[in-house]
Amino acid sequence: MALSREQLAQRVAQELQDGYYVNLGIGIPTLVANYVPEGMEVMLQSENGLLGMGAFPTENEIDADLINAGKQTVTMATGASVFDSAESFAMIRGGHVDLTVLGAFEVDVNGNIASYMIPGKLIKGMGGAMDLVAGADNIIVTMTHASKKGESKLLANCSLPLTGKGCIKKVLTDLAFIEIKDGKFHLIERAPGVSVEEIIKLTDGELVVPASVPEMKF
Amino acid sequence: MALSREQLAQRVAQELQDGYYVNLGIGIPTLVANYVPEGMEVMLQSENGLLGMGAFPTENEIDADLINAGKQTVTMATGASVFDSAESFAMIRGGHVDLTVLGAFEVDVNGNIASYMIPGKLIKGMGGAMDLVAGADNIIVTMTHASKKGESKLLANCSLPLTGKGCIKKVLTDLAFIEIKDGKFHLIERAPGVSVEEIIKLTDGELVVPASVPEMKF
Amino acid sequence: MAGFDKVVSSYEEALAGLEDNMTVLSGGFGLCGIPENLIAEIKRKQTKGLTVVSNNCGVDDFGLGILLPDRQIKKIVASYVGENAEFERQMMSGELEVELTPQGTLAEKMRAGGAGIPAFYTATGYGTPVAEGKEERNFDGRDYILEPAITGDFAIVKAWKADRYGNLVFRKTARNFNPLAATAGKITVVEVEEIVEPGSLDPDQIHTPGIYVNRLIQGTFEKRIEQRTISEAATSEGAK
Amino acid sequence: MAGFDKVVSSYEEALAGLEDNMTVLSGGFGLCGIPENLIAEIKRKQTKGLTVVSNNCGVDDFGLGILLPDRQIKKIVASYVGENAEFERQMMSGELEVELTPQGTLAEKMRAGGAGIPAFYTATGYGTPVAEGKEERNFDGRDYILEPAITGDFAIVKAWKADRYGNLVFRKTARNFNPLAATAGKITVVEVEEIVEPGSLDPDQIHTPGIYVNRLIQGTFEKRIEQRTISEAATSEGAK
Repeated sequence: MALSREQLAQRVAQELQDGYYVNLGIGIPTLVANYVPEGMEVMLQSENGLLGMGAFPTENEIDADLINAGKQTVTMATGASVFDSAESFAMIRGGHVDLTVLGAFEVDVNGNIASYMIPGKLIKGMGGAMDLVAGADNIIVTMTHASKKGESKLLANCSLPLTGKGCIKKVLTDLAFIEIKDGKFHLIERAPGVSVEEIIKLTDGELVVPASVPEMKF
Repeated sequence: MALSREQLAQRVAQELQDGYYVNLGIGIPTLVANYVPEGMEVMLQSENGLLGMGAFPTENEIDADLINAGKQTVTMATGASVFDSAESFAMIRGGHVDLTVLGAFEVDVNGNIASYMIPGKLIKGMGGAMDLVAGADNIIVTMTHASKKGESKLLANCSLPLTGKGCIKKVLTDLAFIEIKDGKFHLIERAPGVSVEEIIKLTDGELVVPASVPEMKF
Repeated sequence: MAGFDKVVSSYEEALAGLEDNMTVLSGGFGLCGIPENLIAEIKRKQTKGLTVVSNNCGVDDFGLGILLPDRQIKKIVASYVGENAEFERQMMSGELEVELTPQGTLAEKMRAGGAGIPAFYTATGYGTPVAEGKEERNFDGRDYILEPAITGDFAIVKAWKADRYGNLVFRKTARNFNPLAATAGKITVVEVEEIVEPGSLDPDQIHTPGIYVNRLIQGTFEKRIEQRTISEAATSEGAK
Repeated sequence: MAGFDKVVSSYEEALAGLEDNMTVLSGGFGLCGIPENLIAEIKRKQTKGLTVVSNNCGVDDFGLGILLPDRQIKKIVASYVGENAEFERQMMSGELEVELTPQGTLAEKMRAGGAGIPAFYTATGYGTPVAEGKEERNFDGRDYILEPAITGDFAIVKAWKADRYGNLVFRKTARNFNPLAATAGKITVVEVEEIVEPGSLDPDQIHTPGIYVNRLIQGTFEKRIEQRTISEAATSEGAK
């Protein structure tokens, strides 16, 4: 069965390591914070200028001067620091963030990602996404494997305007965990109960399938 | 008579305006701080990272963590701020300092300045001088008009390696106040008791001399 | 103290000299840390044809969004513009020119503008629509694009505290683009919640030195919250 | 707290992995704010063939100067090197390679290195020996040169206070190049006067966020003064 939003977040959380500085995009990536393994600590970077983002505030704690990159009111964790936007992106562009998790519309076999614009329909802007994909070595893209109409989002070539070129190596969809290398998708894990055939059917770009594909464990 | 070091500083101080942020180089420029006109305030920038340099400290105030660009112990004036070296030179390079005063070995009619190296003899480095001359619109160079051997330091072409190209418009020597424009020196004022003839004799680069050259007033 | 006293007595005086077709850099991220009263003054003045550089363009009735109905903005340079119906209408109809710029590149362009750096290379945007018309260059096996600096005729900035000399301290994530805009305006105008006497702020803890600030005014702020998000723990605690 | 606790227990551990022929970035201006114990540890280790990037190279018997007698430094990138007899001897004899770099360019190169900017343009040094071999380019009628970023295998940094997570606060002009070096080292090692618990430092007042810091150690410091300059008023007061 396809992973739920919570399961996607849970599976991403398995990639965390103790002491990681992590930037989580809006949507599913944000949920990853709820599944940090016991005894492990990670520090969340919010690109509007906060390292050490805490939980949402109580009514009494709400502070208009303290928001995250999704413009939600937040709090600060112990040991947090605040800085301006140039410093925040120096951190991101300079490769200091250990893991970046963000959503996408499409990803292709060359590691290209499209996530910010659907011409004629949605032109809200890239925000920090282009900096995040260009700056990070370790990125996980989370998205549904295919559209509601059954059109694959894992393509031979992205059809939408790119957010970044050749920068994605890991994609977690509701059906599979996939790595990108040598111009091909590589199937690493499948969602529990999802068949390899179904994944192949819904993957447009060339997909390398090993003899045995383990199910994800939660 | 040729100006003393103190008179040079005094004459430079006449160029100050209330509210000026000023960077003073090592040597004679440093003395300018002693002649800020009554009722006027200027704030001194020290390129190692201090805006609002104060007087030298008393024995009790000495602090190894508080020095100026000449590595002398200093204090902070009221309203001072401290910053890192990148910020300090962002300020300088970005043209935010109102007046820069520094010494030189040679200046020429094209506004070139040589101040940091005598090949084979003196190779201490340029420190912040190249940034200062490139970043400031308003620079006054202070130096003796000629060497002890009587060789002019105001040349058609600098002979020493340059600190900056085409960036000097005002030179105050012990004999004259000179402006540089259109590839020529222009004699603006002469030191009290110094004849125009003497200045002409000791100026190698082309010098424009108006009909009447006023004496400096102190 | 006259020479360094940057305090002006009215918003009119704060934005004196702002004219049609000028470029204005604005601090703020979403509605957080925006110079809300300076924006309101621009509306009052009815200055037109502005090029505005700001990460976002406010919402329909707050922040830079209030300059849209009277068509005061000709062009906006921003990274994210998705919270505003009138904005979308003007953009789609071509009445408003929009230059989408990655957030980090936008911040760095302002910093470069203030720091006398005319252009820098970044990998951000390489191979994307952002790279169109820009020089591409490879350093050590990686591809980058050349991004020019941004400066403005005016910068409008919101800080928390300032001394009369214009030394600024920002509060929490209301800092964002404000210190960068402050460096890159020919005339930098700052509004703050509190003005203190010079010497009251720790010199080691000043975020923006007064050298960047031309005019300073104390205001009162609505500080509207865009996404009021409360923790579940809090809600259950609240229900106790 | 283990994951973010950067504290190590010895200087040996602090510089573990530093090997011959590596590049080391050092904070400090003159003898102010230099990582004096980390430098002493490099001398003790006898690491050789180093490329050192630092505004200055200390004096004969203090700071980076102590690495000269045993020829531990192969090359130095600095803006001013005039306080050191052994330095001058090695430079003149060609034993030591010296790359003189303008102070502001040096600071910006380190910042760029930490910020993922491979190169930037600056007017500083145009038309001077610094421009030799560098690309020249005109923007808006002014000439600039292209300067590449600097990064190091190690950065050695002196801060005033830190929390265990490596959030740093600097004191007065001992800040100088330290925050810049901190961003540009593959491994950044920081020595401080005091280590406090996370949460003790105001998040708005941290100069260097802990993300840049790999190892942290508390030391004691001589803090030698290069130019002990006393005010005349003080001298006369002292004579009272």
